[in-house]
Amino acid sequence: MQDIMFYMFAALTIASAGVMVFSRSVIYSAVGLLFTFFGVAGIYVLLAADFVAVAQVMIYVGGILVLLLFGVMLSQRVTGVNMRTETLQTVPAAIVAVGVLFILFRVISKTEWLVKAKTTFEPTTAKLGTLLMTDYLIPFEIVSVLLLGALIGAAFIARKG
Amino acid sequence: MPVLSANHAVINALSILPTFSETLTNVLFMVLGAVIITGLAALLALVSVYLERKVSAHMQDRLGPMEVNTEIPILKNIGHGWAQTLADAFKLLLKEDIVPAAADKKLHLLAPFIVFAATLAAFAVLPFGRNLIPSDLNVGVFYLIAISSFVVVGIILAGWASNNKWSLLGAMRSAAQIVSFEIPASVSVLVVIMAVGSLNLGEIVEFQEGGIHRWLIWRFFPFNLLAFFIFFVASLAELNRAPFDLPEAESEIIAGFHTEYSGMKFAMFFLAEYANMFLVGVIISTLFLGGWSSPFGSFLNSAPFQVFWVFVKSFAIIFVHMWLRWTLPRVRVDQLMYTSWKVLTPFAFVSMLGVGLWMILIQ
Amino acid sequence: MLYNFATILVFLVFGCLFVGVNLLLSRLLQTRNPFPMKVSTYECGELPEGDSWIQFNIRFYVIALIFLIFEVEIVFLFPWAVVFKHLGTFAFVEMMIFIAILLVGLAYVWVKGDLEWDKPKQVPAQGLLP
Amino acid sequence: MSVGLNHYLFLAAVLFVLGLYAVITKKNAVTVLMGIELILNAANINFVAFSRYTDTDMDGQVFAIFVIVTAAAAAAVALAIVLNLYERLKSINLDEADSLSG
Amino acid sequence: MITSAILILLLPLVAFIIQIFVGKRLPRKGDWVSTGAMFAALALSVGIFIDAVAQYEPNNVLATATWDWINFGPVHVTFGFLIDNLTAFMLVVVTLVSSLVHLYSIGYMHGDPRYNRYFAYLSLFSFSMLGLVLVDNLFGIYIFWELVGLSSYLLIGFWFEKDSAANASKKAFITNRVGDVGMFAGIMILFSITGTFSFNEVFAAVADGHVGGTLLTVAGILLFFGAIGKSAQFPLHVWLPDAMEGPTPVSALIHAATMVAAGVYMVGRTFVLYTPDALLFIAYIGTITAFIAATIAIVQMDIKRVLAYSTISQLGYMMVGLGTGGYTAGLFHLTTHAFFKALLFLGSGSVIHAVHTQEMDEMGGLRKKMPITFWTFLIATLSISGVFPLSGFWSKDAILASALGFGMTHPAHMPIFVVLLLSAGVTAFYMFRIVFLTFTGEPRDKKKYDHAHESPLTMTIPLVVLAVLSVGTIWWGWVEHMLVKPELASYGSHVASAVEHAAEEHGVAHSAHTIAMFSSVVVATLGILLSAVVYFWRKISADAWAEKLKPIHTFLWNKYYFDELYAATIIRVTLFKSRLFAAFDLKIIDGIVNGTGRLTAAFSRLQGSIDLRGVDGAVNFVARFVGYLGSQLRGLQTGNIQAYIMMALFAVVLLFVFQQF
Repeated sequence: MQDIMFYMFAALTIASAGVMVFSRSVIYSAVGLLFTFFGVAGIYVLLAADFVAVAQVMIYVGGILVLLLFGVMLSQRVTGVNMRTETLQTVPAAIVAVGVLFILFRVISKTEWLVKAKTTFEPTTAKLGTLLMTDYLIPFEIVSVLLLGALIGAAFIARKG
Repeated sequence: MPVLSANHAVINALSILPTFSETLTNVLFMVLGAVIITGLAALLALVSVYLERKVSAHMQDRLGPMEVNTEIPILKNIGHGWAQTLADAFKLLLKEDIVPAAADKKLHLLAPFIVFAATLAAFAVLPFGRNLIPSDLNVGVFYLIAISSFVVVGIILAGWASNNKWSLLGAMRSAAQIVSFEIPASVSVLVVIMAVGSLNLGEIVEFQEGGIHRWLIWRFFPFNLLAFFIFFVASLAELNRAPFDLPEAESEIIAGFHTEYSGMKFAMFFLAEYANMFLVGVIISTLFLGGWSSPFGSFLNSAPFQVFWVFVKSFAIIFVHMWLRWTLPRVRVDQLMYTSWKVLTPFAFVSMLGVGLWMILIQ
Repeated sequence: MLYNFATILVFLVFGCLFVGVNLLLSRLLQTRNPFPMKVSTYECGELPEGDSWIQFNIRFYVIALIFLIFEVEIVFLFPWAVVFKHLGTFAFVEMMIFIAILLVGLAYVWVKGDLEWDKPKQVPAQGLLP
Repeated sequence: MSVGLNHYLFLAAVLFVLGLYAVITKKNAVTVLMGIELILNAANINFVAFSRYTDTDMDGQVFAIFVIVTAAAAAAVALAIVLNLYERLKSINLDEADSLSG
Repeated sequence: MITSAILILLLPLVAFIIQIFVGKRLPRKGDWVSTGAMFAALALSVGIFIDAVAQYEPNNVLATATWDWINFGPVHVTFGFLIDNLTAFMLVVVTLVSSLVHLYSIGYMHGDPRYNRYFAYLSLFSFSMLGLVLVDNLFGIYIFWELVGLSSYLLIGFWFEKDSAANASKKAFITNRVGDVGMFAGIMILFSITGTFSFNEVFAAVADGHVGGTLLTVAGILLFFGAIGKSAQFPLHVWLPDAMEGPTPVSALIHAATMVAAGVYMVGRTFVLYTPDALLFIAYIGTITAFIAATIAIVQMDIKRVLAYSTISQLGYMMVGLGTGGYTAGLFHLTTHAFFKALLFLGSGSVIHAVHTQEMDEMGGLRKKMPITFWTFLIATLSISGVFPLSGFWSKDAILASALGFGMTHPAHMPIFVVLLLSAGVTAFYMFRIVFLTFTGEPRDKKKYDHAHESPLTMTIPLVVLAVLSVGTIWWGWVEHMLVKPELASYGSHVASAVEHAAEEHGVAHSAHTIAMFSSVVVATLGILLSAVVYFWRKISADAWAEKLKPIHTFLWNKYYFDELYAATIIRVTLFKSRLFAAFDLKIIDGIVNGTGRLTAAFSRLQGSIDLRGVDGAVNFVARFVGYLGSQLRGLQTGNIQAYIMMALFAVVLLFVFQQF
């Protein structure tokens, strides 16, 4: 049952990623991205990372995608639907992409991973909470500073523009 | 997983059906749950539409829809135009679905799907009774907030797909409104979570069982109440209702993002909106008003009554929503933003701080 | 835990199903008479003029930006809130620092006036904001 | 064949390459940003997959969260820059934004 | 004792310094300074001599003093004084003759433009001579040896405006140097073996056999080379006759009494070093020199040259004395010879002063004009010819006795005695020839004869004093007792032959002594008679015999053609070598230099061209290449970010592909 779910979500993700990459219009890419994020969230669920899945949905779909859509809206002069995004040097890019893909596949298949699979599905939120507060305290505080920086920076740039 | 075993036991007990393998029963039960909830959602939406028109009418000292009735004997004598919304539904079913030429056909079609699906997905987590939680998700509350962001995306897509600058502007405005009110809502929810110590809605309700005094609204006296109030206002804004119904305010930009929608797609948006209203009602009752726990402690606390209490509380909240719609004047956009960022958010953080300190000091 | 997510997925599917069935039903039953006038974009009755896009005020983007940053903050708050009971005051202080830093951001944005939402100046459709 | 670690890694690899392709070919800055988000997601899948399939308990997931957060911050700033770029060049096609001068 | 020795040494030095720097401004140009210093030194020396005589011990060491002079690493060179009987004798001889010469020069050099410098040189010479005598180590001797050579060079070439004087001084100095090289080699051999210079240590080393037989002989012979050079022995005697160019008192002091005696003194001081073969060598050289010099003296007309040759001959005698083991005889002859030869020179000086010419055929009959000079001159001549009561007889007789003794013990060496006897006779002959030619007979040059007058007192007093000393017969006993041959017994085995040689000789001495005495008297009288016959009574005419023995006469007249021989051999060879070197230098070295010059020029031109075309070419090429490369690469920098990512990824893929293979 679980495998079926994996293949389903994998197909969904890859299909939507394909839509995003190969679509002409930016909005279609955005929709593609939406379903990709949803697919990836599904994958996290299958990997028993429930908090991360929901966080993914919340931040990526609720936050970044909205932002991207806003960005698109604000930066499109061309009317309505036909917002073409031209592409350049597709052929060489395709070759290189396939090459990199080939490399990754070789690497993945070649190396033996220290696999010690877990079978149970426990809720992760509590553990994450404690971990964040103890082991990862410093990155936690640094992230706050990072966010502050990003906020001030982006606000400043947006306002200046 | 308590629910699972319970369902299993119930079915086997009924031995209506031959004993199925474990997974099949689960799937069967899930589908059953889903069907019930979807039907419930649709029904509730219609009821609340009817209720809305009746309440607003009576508030304005008029009768509201009275005429529409059926020939069916029992139902006939209910009177008061109870079938009005049913008639509307059928009307919309038959209405022509006009899709503007310049619109982006696919997105125009996709938008209602996303909105409604997201709203319905939220229903999966709502606790109607001790064992009547369709999906007893451990990260329940967090999931609810995440799902609301799906709606935002749907709205933006709807606005964009109809290729009408007014609808796009309306969509952007409503998106901005929902987005900016989501922060105070989330923070106030956080206050509750801090008190309860778990994201699972079932546990939140169990935390509040045992009489009205244990309801979260009264505990940690001022702060939870403040959180309740902030959440209530924020949810109003997220529903684009009442004082904050700027996007599809008649006097403003036509019908907001679903101006270009007609027929069944418009019905879907309308349905999603009222389902959302009911959803918010249940959430507020779960978080602050003790969910399925009866106000009288253990009395009237059996299974059917739990569902009863959930509906009573949520309809009470819906009533207040409606009530506010016809009392408070519409809010200007900048006032809207002001309330969200400069009033609700700070107070939400204050309440969080308060609860935190309260719990630290008491412990 | 997987079961719950499965139910959610089923709900999503049924949501789409419900919408799909209804739309299909309406498509079958509705009368179709699309003529240009009907399908033109709705401009409160007047003829639609100018393209459907108008230059948006940057304000929308800033709002989305602030929303994103605070949403991320909330994502971090949730696990903390969950284990708040079991953590000592030290965790509480840490979180307060975290929130304080981000409130500084809010204060900055507030002071800089990005939150005000002044009425967009009436600018002809084609014109660009200075 | 039960779904092992390699499946997730393959998926991540495909996503990564798609993202890469988008970043390289798309002229529209926003699409490039989307491509970057895709790449980051691919990385995240790897993180969570490793956290699940190897004995590092929760580190992978914590890291994934941090990646998500940083991606958010990055996207915010990037988009601000894109808008600024748009303000200046009246178009956000990356190939037109090739002059370093002010 | 030592302080007086130091004073003796320093007085002349101080006088020299004063004379050199402030001589001109002193009253009487400072001649009294050096003369006074000399007389003071004389007094001190006589004091030391009296001490020596008072103790009357054979070979006893009166006093020694050593100071550390050079010590670097293992080498410890000490410097000091050694005063024993031999030194006392020499001190007295040197200081006495020197002060008399000073006195004499006041008169003789009167009016000379460089009057003060003359006295300065005299003081320098006295200082170096005294130093040579006092010093206790070989290196010291060598140093003073050179100083003496230097001062003789200065004094010979005193009238340097005369070419003959300048040449003579150079000739003297060079011949001396040739001898000194040999001496230096000898010293260094000894030093290299024994590691020290001072006499007693070297003698001790020799005694206990450190020094090998042949090596010691070679060292001895080499040391003797120095003596040959300095004392004008056989091969290197040519410089002494020419040295007569210097002023007569100089000749008297240096070329009669002191400097030439230095060689003999040195041999005497280092007598123990000489192995029998070395002694034999010395003896033979001595005899040859004596015979040659004597024969040449016969034909010489210049009075000073005759005296010079007679000195060479007498030195030969001394060497034979030492060589044949007559240690005391040789040294005694040295002292006696110092006195009468000084007298002869000064006498001839006063004659020259009077007639202003050195040629004897322009003199004659001066007896009446210069009675004092004549009588003193006659006494000296008697003494040198070995007439009975005079000192000359005793010393010459002792030498002849030792030569005969040696001849008896080693019959093979009998000719030494015979030749010696013959030359003694010849000596008597030419000495009286001088007397007759100058003082008796008719004056050949009227004008000079009239002009001739007796020398002033300052010149005649020294003559008288010297005359008295020449007579002094009573010394022989002292000398014999005081200067006993150093105990040969202390020698090691290798000198055994010398030891037994002495014993024998002792036994034979008496018989040899008497025979020698008798034969010498006979020979002397014969010589005198022959000379009188030829020159006084003019029975036989000198010229006739000269005609008869033409070849012999011209041979003798030309001084055995030694000068010509040397000229022919050494000088021409040297000249030839110099010409060779010059040519070599000119052609080859200059050639090389010019060649390298031209080569460098050519090389630089080549290098220039390389630099111009090669390096500049390369640099320009590199610049152009880089420019071209740059322009090509500019294409890549499109500014398009995606192109960059593309390239980067392409590189990654390539890298991976290569990594596979």
